[in-house]
Parts: sequence; C-alpha cells; structure tokens
Amino acid sequence: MIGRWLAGNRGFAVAIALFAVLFVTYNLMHTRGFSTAVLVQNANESVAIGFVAMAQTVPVLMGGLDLSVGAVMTLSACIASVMVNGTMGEIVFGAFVTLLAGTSFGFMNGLLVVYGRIQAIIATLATGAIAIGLALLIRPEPGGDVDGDLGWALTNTVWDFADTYGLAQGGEAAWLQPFINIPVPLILQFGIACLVWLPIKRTVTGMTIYAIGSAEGAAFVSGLPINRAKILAYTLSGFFASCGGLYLAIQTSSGNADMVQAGAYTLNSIAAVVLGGTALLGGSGGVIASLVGALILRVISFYFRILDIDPLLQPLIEGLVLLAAVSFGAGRTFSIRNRLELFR
Amino acid sequence: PTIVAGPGADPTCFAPWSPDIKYMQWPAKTGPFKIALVNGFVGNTWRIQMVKTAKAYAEDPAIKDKIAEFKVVSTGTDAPAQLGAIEDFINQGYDAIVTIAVSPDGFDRVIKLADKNDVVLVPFDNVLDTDAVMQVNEDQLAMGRTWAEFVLKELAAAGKTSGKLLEVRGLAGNSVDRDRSLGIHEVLDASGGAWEVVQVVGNWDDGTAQKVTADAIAVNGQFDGIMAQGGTTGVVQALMDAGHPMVPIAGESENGFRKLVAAHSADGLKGISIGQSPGLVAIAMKAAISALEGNPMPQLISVPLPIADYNQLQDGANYWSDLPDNFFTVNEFPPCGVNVSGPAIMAQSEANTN
Amino acid sequence: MAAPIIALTGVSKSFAGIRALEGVDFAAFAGSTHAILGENGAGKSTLIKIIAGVLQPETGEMRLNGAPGRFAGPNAAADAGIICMFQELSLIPDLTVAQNISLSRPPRRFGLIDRRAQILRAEEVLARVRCEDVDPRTLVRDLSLSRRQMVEIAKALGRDPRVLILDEATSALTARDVQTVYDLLSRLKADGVSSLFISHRMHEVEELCDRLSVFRNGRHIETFAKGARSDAEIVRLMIGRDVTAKYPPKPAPVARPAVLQVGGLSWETALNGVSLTLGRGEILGIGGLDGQGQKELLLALFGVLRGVRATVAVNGKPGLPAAPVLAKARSLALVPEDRKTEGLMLSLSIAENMVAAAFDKVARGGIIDRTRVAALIDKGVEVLQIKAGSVDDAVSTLSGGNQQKVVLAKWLMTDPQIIMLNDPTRGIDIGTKQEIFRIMRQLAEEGRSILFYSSDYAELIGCADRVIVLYDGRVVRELTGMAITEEALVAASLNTGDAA
Amino acid sequence: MSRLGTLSAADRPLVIAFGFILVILAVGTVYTLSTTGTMPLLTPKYLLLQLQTGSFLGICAAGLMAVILIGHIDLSIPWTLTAAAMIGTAVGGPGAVPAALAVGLCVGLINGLGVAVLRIPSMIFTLGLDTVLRGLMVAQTGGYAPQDAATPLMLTLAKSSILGFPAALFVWAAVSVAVAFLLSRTTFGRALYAIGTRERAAYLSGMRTTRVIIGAFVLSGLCAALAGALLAGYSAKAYQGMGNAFLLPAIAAVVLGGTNVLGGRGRYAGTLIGVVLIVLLNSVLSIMQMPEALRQIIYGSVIIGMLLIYGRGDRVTS
Ligand SMILES: Nc1ncnc2c1ncn2[C@@H]1O[C@H](COP(=O)(O)OP(=O)(O)OP(=O)(O)O)[C@@H](O)[C@H]1O
Ligand SMILES: Nc1ncnc2c1ncn2[C@@H]1O[C@H](COP(=O)(O)OP(=O)(O)OP(=O)(O)O)[C@@H](O)[C@H]1O
Ligand SMILES: [Mg+2]
Ligand SMILES: [Mg+2]
Repeated sequence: MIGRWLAGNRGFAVAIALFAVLFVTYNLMHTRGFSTAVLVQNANESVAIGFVAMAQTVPVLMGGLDLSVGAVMTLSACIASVMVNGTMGEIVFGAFVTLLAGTSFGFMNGLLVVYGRIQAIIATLATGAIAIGLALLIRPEPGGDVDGDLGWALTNTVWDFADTYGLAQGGEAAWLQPFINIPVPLILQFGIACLVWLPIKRTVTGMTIYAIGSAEGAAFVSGLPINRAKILAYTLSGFFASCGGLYLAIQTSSGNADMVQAGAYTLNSIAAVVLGGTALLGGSGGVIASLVGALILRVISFYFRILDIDPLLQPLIEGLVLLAAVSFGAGRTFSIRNRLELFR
Repeated sequence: PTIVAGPGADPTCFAPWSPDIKYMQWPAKTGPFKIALVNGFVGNTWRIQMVKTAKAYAEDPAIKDKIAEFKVVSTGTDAPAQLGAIEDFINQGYDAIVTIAVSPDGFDRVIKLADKNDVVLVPFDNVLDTDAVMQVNEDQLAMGRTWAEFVLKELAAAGKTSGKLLEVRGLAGNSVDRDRSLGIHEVLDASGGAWEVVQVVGNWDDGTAQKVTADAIAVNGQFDGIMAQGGTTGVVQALMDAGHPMVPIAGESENGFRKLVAAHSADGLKGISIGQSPGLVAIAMKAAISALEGNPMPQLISVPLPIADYNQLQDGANYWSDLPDNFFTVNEFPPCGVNVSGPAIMAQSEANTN
Repeated sequence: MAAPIIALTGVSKSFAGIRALEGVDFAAFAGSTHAILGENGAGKSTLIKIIAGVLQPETGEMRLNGAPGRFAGPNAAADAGIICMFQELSLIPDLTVAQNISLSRPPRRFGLIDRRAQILRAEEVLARVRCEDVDPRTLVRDLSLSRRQMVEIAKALGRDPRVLILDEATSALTARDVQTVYDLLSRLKADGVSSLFISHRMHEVEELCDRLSVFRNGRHIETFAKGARSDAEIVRLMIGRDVTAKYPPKPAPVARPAVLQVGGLSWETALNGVSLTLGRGEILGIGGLDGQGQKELLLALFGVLRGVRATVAVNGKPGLPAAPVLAKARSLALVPEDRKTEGLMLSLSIAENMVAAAFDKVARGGIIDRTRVAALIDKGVEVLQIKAGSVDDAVSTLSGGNQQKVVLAKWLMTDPQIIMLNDPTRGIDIGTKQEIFRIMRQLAEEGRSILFYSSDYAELIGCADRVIVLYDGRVVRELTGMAITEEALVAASLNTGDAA
Repeated sequence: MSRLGTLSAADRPLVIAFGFILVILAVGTVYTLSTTGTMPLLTPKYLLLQLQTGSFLGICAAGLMAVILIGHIDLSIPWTLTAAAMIGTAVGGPGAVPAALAVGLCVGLINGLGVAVLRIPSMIFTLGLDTVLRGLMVAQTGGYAPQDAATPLMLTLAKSSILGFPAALFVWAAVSVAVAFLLSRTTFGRALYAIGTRERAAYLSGMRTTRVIIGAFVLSGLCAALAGALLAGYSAKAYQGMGNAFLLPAIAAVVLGGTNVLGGRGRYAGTLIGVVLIVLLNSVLSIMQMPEALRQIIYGSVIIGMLLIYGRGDRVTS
C-alpha cells in the first residue's frame, strides 16, 4: 500500500522528506526552536507563496502554465485592501468580492485559452500585465486599512483567534485546549487546500485536468469535458491566487501593486511546483505537493537568519541552493536505461 | 515605548523631523546588543553600498563594543518574507532591528510584536506610513522642492521664467517617487511661471532613464531644464547623445552624475546633486543603540539633505573622478560621527589590488 | 431487414483541403458484425469518428434507429450506446487502469468518484476480457502496448455498448488475446450488440464478420454479405486493381558474408544474451510473442539503450554504437515502432521529414545544399511512390501507409547497409504492405541487410530468408528457408518441446 | 523559396504585426499633432533612435527565438546580459567584449547542459541560473569596486554612426542575417525545428539533439551577452539590473512574430517585426505619458488582441 503510494508519488515523497529535514534542522538551530511563536511566524510567511504555488499547480497538471498568478494575487490584495474593513458583514462581503474578482480573472484566463485558442503561457503573461494594471488603478500607492483585529486573529494561533473574537470563552474552553497552539494560517492554508482540491480531484472534471495533461486527444475521444476542465483549472488557479492575495492583504493590512513582487511570486510558484514533484509537462502531481514545495522554498531562506553568512553572498547561495534542489531529481535521468523515456 | 517629552538625545545627529514631532523612550538595557538589518532586495549598487556601510559601521570603534551580534539578511521584494524575517529576529531575542521597508504599510503586526518584546524597530530610507515606530529618513518632499528651486533659480539667472521642463520620475507607486514629485510641483506651481512639464518614468535606473529621456528629446525637441529623481547619469548621457544643449539639471548623488556636472558645468550643465545616502543605515543603527540605552528619541529623525551644486563639487571630497559611475557619493554624516565613506569601502579591495 | 441502427447518407468530410470522405452512404444493422475495409487513407477512421461524435460531417445526414440525429460529442454518442475503440488508443497514461475503465462515467458516492467501486468495476470487466493479471491500480503508462489494447477493449465493454466500434483494435494483440476478442465479439453478437470492425487482417475479418463494406479514396464502394465475394475480389475493390502474388519471390539460400554479428546481448531483464548473425543481402525475421525483447533488441543495436552488454561487430568493425547518430554513421537505420511519435515529426513537411536523417549528407560544413536536398526528395518520392499533393504539406496530412513510406524514405536517403524494421506494416493496408515487401526485397537484392520484426507470422513466412524466434529475451529457435512455417513459429514462440 | 524555407508559410502574423506597427505610429502621431502640432514620430531621427535602442532587445530576441523554437525558454537573459556587461567592463580594454561574450557562452553551456543532459525543465533551470548570476554580480560588486566604464569598442558599437545610421543597427543586422541563415540554411537550424516538433523522432533520426539543444542555449547566451556589451556602450557603463527590462519584451516580441511558444514553428522575420512593434509601442506609450497602470493594461491587451487575430485565421483554414 505505502510502497505503491511511494512509487506513484516519488517526487512528493522526496519533497516531504526534504522539507522535514530542513525544517527540523532549522528548529534545532533556532534559539527558540519548536516553539509556537516560531511556528506561527513560519506559517505566516508561507501562506501567500503557498497559495500561489497551489494556483500554479492546477494549470500545470494540465500541461499548461499560468504566468498571471502573482499578478492576480497582487490584484486581489489591492481589492482586499479597499474592501475588507468595516463591520463583520462588510468584511465578509469584502473578502467575498476579493475572491470573486480573482476567481473571475482566472475564469477569463480559461476562456482565453479555450475559446481564444491562445497558448496559455503567452495568454497569461498578457493577462498578468492587465491584472497589474488594474491593481495599480485600484491602488496607485501602497496602503489601505484592512481590519486590524482580523489581521491579528488570522496571523496567530487558534487561541489568539478565539481571544480576539471572544469565541469559546475567549479561547479558554476546555474542548479548544488541544488546538490552541495551532497557527491559524496553517489551518486556513491546508483547510482550503483540502476542502477545495480533494473533492474536485474526485469529480470527472477534476480528473479530466489530469487526463488532459497526460493525453489530451485521448481525453477528448473518451468523452471527457475538455473545455470545462480547462476553464475550471484556470478558474481554480485564479481562486487560489486570490486566496493568497486576500491573506496577504489581511497579513499586511494593506495592498501594494508591486509589479516586481508579483513577478517574483509567479516565478517562485513554478519553482515550488517543481520542488513539490509535479511534472511541468502535466499529468501527475498535486496541489498539496506544491504546498510542500513552497514550504521548502521558504525554509531555505530561514537559514540566512540563523547562520552567519556574508550578506552579499546570500543571494548567490540562495540561487545555488535552488539550482541544487531542482537538480536533485536529475540523478534519475542517469539511471534511465532506455533513452526514449527521456523524451516524454 | 512610552511617549515622552523632548528634547531627545544628541539633537544635532537625531534631528526631529519637525518641531511637533513626538519623542519615544524605551526601557534602558545594558549592552552589548544584538542588532539585525533586514534589507529588501539587493540587486542594485545603492543597496550593496548600504549593506557594506552597515557592516563597516558595525565595526566602527565608536559603537563596536555596544554590538554583540550584527546580522544582515536581504529578503527580496517579498513583503511576507520581510515581515517574517523581522518577526524571526524578534523571536530570536534581538534587541533592535533596522530595516528598509518593502512597502510603507503592512507592518502593524511586527510593530505590535516588537513593542511587546521591547525590541526597537527602526525603518529607514523607505519609511512607514505610521508614527508608531522610530524612523530615519531624508525629507523627500524637501528634496523635490530644492531641486525645483535650484532649476528655477538657474533659469531665472539666464532670464527664463517660463519654458519646457523634463521631469524624470522614479518607480511608479513608490512613496518616495510621489513625495519628490510633489515637492517639485509645489515649487513650480508656486513660482507662477508658465512651465510645461513633460513627465517620463525612469524607474531610478540609468538605462531606463536614458532611454525615456532620449525619446522625450526626440519627440519634444529642447527642454529648458531637467529634474531627474534618479538614473541621472543616464539622463545626461541621453542629453549628450542627442546633442541637446546643456541646461540646468537637478539630480541624485551618483558619482557619474557629479563627474559629468564637474566636467561640463562651464558648458551650461549647471547641476545640483542631492542624494539619498546609503549612510542612512549607520544613523539608523546609531539611533537604535541610543534608544536601547534608554535615551528619548524623536519618532521621526530627519537626516539633512546632502546637497552639492556645481559650485561645490570637489574631486576626492564629494565625488571621485577615478572611481566608477555607480557609487553614491554621499555617505558621511559628521554631526553623527558617521565617517564611513561609502565609495572608499566599496573601492577598498580594488585599491589594494591595483 | 429491420431499419438500420445507424444510417449515413451523403456524408462528406475534408481536412485542410483533403477529402477524407465524399458522399458516403453507409448503414449498419442491429446484431451484425460489420467489417469496414479499405486501404490506408480510405476514410475508415474518419467514418467511425463521425459516427462516434468525435468529428462533425460537413454535409450529409445521419439517422439513428431511423430518427435523424447527430452527436455533438463523444459523450452524446456513448449515451446512445455507441462506443468506439479508436485506432490511436484513448487511454490516459497517467491514470490508473481502473480510472481509465470508468473514465467518463465513474461510479459516484455523494457526488464524488467512488474509488473502491471504480476498482471493483475494473476488476469485473478485466475478468471479462481475461486480463486478471492486470492490476486495476497500475498506471496505464506502465503497461505494454498489447495490455493497453486489452484495457481499451475492457473500457469499451464497461460502457455497455449497443454498437461497438473497433478501429484496428487488435493490431498489437497477441494470438491469445485475439482469440479472447473473437470470443467476446461472438458473445456480444449473441446479445444483440452490433459491431463495426476495422482491420487490415483479412483472416480476422473473415472469421468475425457477417457483412463487409469496402471504402476507397473516401468513397463507399460496395457493401455485401460475407462469402458473397472472394478474397481477390475484395482486394480488387479495395485497391482498385488486381493483386497478384502477395510476397515477392525469395531467392535461393546462399552463403552470405556477415555484416552484423551480435553475441550475448543482454540488457536489464528484457534481453538475456541474444546472439545473431545478419548476412549481406539477407532479410532476417524476428519472431516470437509480443514483448519477448524484440523491440529492445532493435533499440539496443541502434544505440538507444544504456548499459547493454554484448559483443557486436558491424561490417567487421567491433563495438556497439552508443547513440542513434553513431549508429547512423555506421550505416544502420531503424524504422521505429510508433511512426507518429518516433518516426515522424508530424507537423513538419513531408520534405523536411524525408531529409531529417540525411541532412549531414547534403550539407557541407553544416550548411545545407538546397539543390541536393531537392534532388534527394524527388528521388525518395519516386522510389517509394509516395502519394502526396506537395512535399511541402505537413506529413500529418498523409494516410498511415504513406506516412510509413516517408519514414522508410527518410532512412533510405542515408544509404544504409543494415535496415532494422520494427513492425513496419502495423495498421497498413494490403496494397501498401505489398509495396513495402517489394521494397524490402529490392533493398536486399541491392545488397542491403534487413532485420525485420513483425507481429504477423504470415509476413515472416512470406518475407524472411531466415527467422529467429525470441522468448524471454533469448533466441530459442532459428528457422531457415522451407522450415519457416506457421506451426514452427507458433511452437517456437511458446517455447514448447523441441526448442533449438 | 525552397521547399524547406516554406516550413512555416504563416505570413499572417508578419503582415498583421506590420499593420499594427503602422497603427501605433498613426496613434502616436495623432497624439503629438494634437498636443504640440508636430509629427516627430515620422522623422527618420526618431525612428532611427528607436531602432538603435531596439537593437539591444532585438539581439536578445534573436537568441531567445532559437530556444523557443526547440520548445524551451531562457529566463536567464536578464542577468546573463548584466553579468556579461559587468564582467566585460571589469575586464576592460580590448578583452572587454570577448570577456562579455565568454560569459554568455558559459551561461549558455550551463543552461544547455542542465536542460539537455540533466533534463531539468528549462523554465526552472534557467530561472535558477538567473538567480545564481544575480548573486554572483552582487558578490562581485560587494567584493570590490569593479571597473564599470564601457570600453571604446563598446561605445563605438553602441553609439557611433556609420553613414548616418547608428552602429548598433549594423550589429543587430549582422546578428539577424546570421541567425536567419542559421535557422533556414544549416543543419543546426533545421534540427531546431525538428526537436521543437518532436524531440524523440529527431533523436531517432540520428540528430545530435543534445548538442543542438546546448547550441540553442549558447546562442541565446551569446546574444544576451552581446546585447549586454552594447547596452554598456550605450549607457557608457555597466550596472546592476541593466537586463531586467529585456526578458518579457523579448518573449512577447518572439511570440508576436508568430513563433509558436511550444516550439517547432516560427520565422526570423516575424521576430524582427515583433521587436519593432514592442519597441514602438513602449515608446509611444511613454511619449503619451500614459500612466503605468494603463500602460500595463494596453500592453497586455495588445498581445492578446493580436494573438486572437492570428488565431482566428487558423479557425478559418481548418
Ligand atoms: N482530437 C482532439 N483532441 C483534443 N481536443 C479536441 C479534439 N477534437 C476536438 N477537440 C477540442 O475539445 C473541445 C471539446 O470538448 P468538449 O466538447 O468535451 O467540451 P465540454 O467541456 O464538454 O464543454 P461543455 O462544458 O460546454 O459541455 C473543443 O475545444 C475541441 O476543439
Ligand atoms: N486530422 C486530420 N488532418 C488532416 N488530414 C486528415 C486528418 N485525419 C485524417 N486525415 C486524412 O483523411 C484521409 C482519411 O483518413 P482516415 O484516417 O480516415 O483513413 P483510414 O482509412 O482510417 O486509414 P488507416 O487505415 O491508415 O487508418 C487521409 O488522407 C488522411 O490523411
Ligand atoms: Mg460537453
Ligand atoms: Mg484509420
């Protein structure tokens, strides 16, 4: 059973192992390792990139690519920075509008790819520019006033959440005690990942996403809903990216239409997907795996804070580690005995 | 920190931004202190020079004994990473964190955590839109005003009270870009002259600035004066390439710009150079230590604008004709005892090898 | 006779200016097994794709059980009980066998796919096609081609067809599986399911079908009941002319100098010490059940496999080529298994494909000599009689047989001494097959040597001067001249009794 | 045209892109007419200036096209360009341009090895190498003050003018002729198309696929490096981040020129026109003082709009 899973999810298994080693070592070296404070901090830092990595994964599974994920995240954050404040009702409405906007943007990407018949890479490169433009229109300068309580509640532990909103007797309820030290961002991230992705994976449309990545022609003649799946993939991508944007806005209580940051997020999302073991050609891999990939990416940079490394050598080391990490699986290339298998 | 009455410690160095600025005081601690510098991205000379200045200043005899540990990380333009690094240093028990914020907003959480743990957080250069932390900066609005005043003065001297001006702006959406531009336009509007201003976006980058300036000249013909927020060397390059007559120009403190002004001021390239100094980091560090020692500190510390116009340029003193163009010339702030010359430390090893 | 279950009238379809079907009238009846015959490119696959809702006809109308109708997509056809097994398989390599079997209509629970039920269902239909050895949880990617075809058949069965369409569904099957399919089809027929059956193997058609329709050049030529026409007549209908001898005559056995000597060739688990000698001007057949290492043998000799252990001499020069480019330099050529992904670059032009292997021959210092290229292409088209509008058209516009000729032409341009053919006639019609056999013999007479793997015993018997039979990665039998008989081949393939 | 030359008979993108260039110029001219009453955009001076600054992008795009044709991408262009310029000027003297090209060669080799031998997706390997190069340049600048002044040769190549035309234009033209020849008339060029169409078939046809892939990346690295040397000449110096503005426009130019992003199809003439289109579009938007927000939106819409027009053609013929 486990053997079969490992065989089918080799990349994912390697990613989990790599992450575990890196994360445990980091905590061992940290003066306050294995504490809630450190875990909360680590979790907060990883949410946005985690969501963007998830966003990237869905099109990649289909053999596509979404170069607009960073920009859609930025656009969503800017919308949230305007909308997410006021009464509880207004906050919820604002969050809903934010997610709806990002999701619609993804839907539009899907329409362009399916009915516009434009290669995904270039279509999303272009819509990414449009998203940044819109973000700049909404937020010409960084700022905004996202509800501060919400920011505090969502970027801390379950106890802080309960405490902030006076739930479960201010976090003191007995039933809550086993959970009080769990960081809310972790719950949000994995919760949304599992609640949204796992069921979708078990629908025909969701499975079609994999089928398209594997053999599009065969998927079509088998009567799978190709168009619907493609549109769904980009829509989900937009949804996950806007989750990232919404969280980013809440975390920073502001929005910032930063083009450079958007570009960096997009590129990092691809790196995270690869580190998670999803094939860029599509067909195999998964959203949760990319989440782990994103965590690896993050954990690498944690080390600069606890090790004494010349600050001007840090970018170089970061680059080398990234190269090394993505080359990790390359050893397999040399163990392939039939060279035709190299050309998938 | 608690809000206290002024005046603060060492007011010649830690000058309050304005008379009505409030003062902050932290409980005094005994050193030596653990200090971290959380930088944003590093892919340009200014930041590299800033990091080197910080490292050099941490070794300065004046403060060396007060620092137990000094760590520098660069997080890129990624806001969560920067916030995470700051929080991590708070968790690790650092006493002070100086930082160049990637965004003027969004630091509420780390400010709150820093306060809870009595950690002194000092944003500088790109400061925050908040008065809850102690910050160090030059007055960008004043910089813009001084630029415009200079250009108007030079034009007036040449008998011009109206004309066409070129404004080369910085990164769109950045507050520094906004403030500098506001300062410029404030003065232009107040002057009452009929100024037509052509704005182009140079991104504070020599290449972009050069390209957009060349385009602007090709399309608009001649300008009477130029105000460039950055990439000024590129702007002058474009001017010379296009055979544009030399006109009054206000710009940043790049060594290359100063070289060009020094060489061509007689031909009409009457320039003023005001810099955002990488040496700000040293003042931020010094301010952090002062705060940790329990001194009252102004919430917003104004570092005087390092101004040099074409009459004041002096080779080897405020520009270096034998050094590359990319360095930012102003680094020292004598009133603060900050005497680490940026170009000097940057040039160090090359001087050794030559 | 009852109303036809499917009836097409005046159906036409063209691709980028190529007429694939023209004014076709066609009808199929309930409970019958109906064969569709025709040369490569006759339009058979196009016809069934229209029936299955994959393609939309340009003109004409379709009636289902007498009512006019047309399917918007493959699913609509499936809903009407029309299930199709396509020539290019429709399995998803990265999904499991179970997922593939219930691909578009999986069992659900609470609206979500029920994995357990999926596996049970897969096990059940796999049992129906006697493929209990296939684990429903393996990825299709990891199955051999013949297993995949069986899974494809299982997938079709699992969808409860009322009309089952098989487009060359048996081309890669082993003899045992073919028998299983025969049994299945007759059982389905008894249950009132009608089948449309496309195959280039006449004996299959004769064994299975009760009605036959012949197509040629996109036109429906004739439909008749089994037995109404002789084989020769059918072939004449198909290719529009008389066919004489099926295989060119073999020369008398002579002693031949060896051009290729292989000793103890081993690779992974697939090859366990193959030894063979190929003589100059000889056609050496490779036989055996599918998957006994024949493909790997050819790939190994062509330098594709890593970690091969063997003593090899090509033209007396020792050493195994380490890459195809080096094999080519030593006058080897390989016509690979899958022409669509290995033999051709489908979206490039015919011309571009024809010179793909011979570029270095027509270039000096890396710069291509265009006049020599043009001459080479003209020669290739002429020698192989490739039927193409223009050599600048994409090779994908050619029918399967002509595509295979382009692959052959590509290699002939390198002037090879040793030509390895991996099942070159798979899915190719009789007329084209004959041409390929003729070309093979002609090449051998020119002094070239041919190593020829075929999954069809008849071809080995008809063509090869000598046959080696592989079993479990070893040569178990060598047959020469008159000893090459079906019985001997079958016995050797199963490695029974008197193995050599 | 020979039979091989008509590989991609898709002249449509070329014609459409060319038409759009005229539209851009017309819009820009209407703008300047309405604001200043002049038509500077139609003067040779302006157009030559655009071509001069466009030549850096054009040279990058020429190399990138080879990589895109094999179905890969080179994301390391920005810092290859920068590193070449910075190392070139640091070496200085007559060795400057060769040193810059050597940087490009090395980067191309490493990229090629990573993609062709280690089989790491180019999307990620070249991105990693870009990061490494940035790190190296930060370390180099931080280590000491490298000389950054352009050498006379760089200045001449980038800025001087020959017969009234900028020298950079001649360099671009030379690169263009070389790349166009390489693509259409050499075994290397034809192998690029074959690999981009189906690498497996190309390999089994006995093509040296590994070497060709490495060659494509080397070509891209060399072109980026040459562009870096020229750009250093144009700016009279090399500086951190000078290549940042080139990657996305180069990709856009190649694609707007009709090259298939997935490889196998495309003509060099298209890339040439794509570069001119992108350069003029940027310039006119800048002249119109378009705020960054609208500029991005227009930029994206133009790419999508044009590809939609190209695509509609497909639908009609099929
Ligand atoms: N041979 C083929 N291989 C791959 N894709 C094909 C093939 N033939 C057609 N297509 C494409 O597949 C798509 C049709 O998919 P399908 O009819 O399954 O859509 P759908 O998702 O079911 O749509 P809807 O949700 O509206 O029902 C079309 O875009 C068509 O161009
Ligand atoms: N997608 C396509 N694009 C262009 N031409 C096509 C396409 N599909 C089929 N054709 C052409 O239509 C004609 C009929 O093809 P079809 O596949 O129906 O033949 P077939 O009888 O099935 O041949 P085979 O026995 O080789 O499978 C051929 O000339 C073929 O080249
Ligand atoms: Mg449908
Ligand atoms: Mg067919």
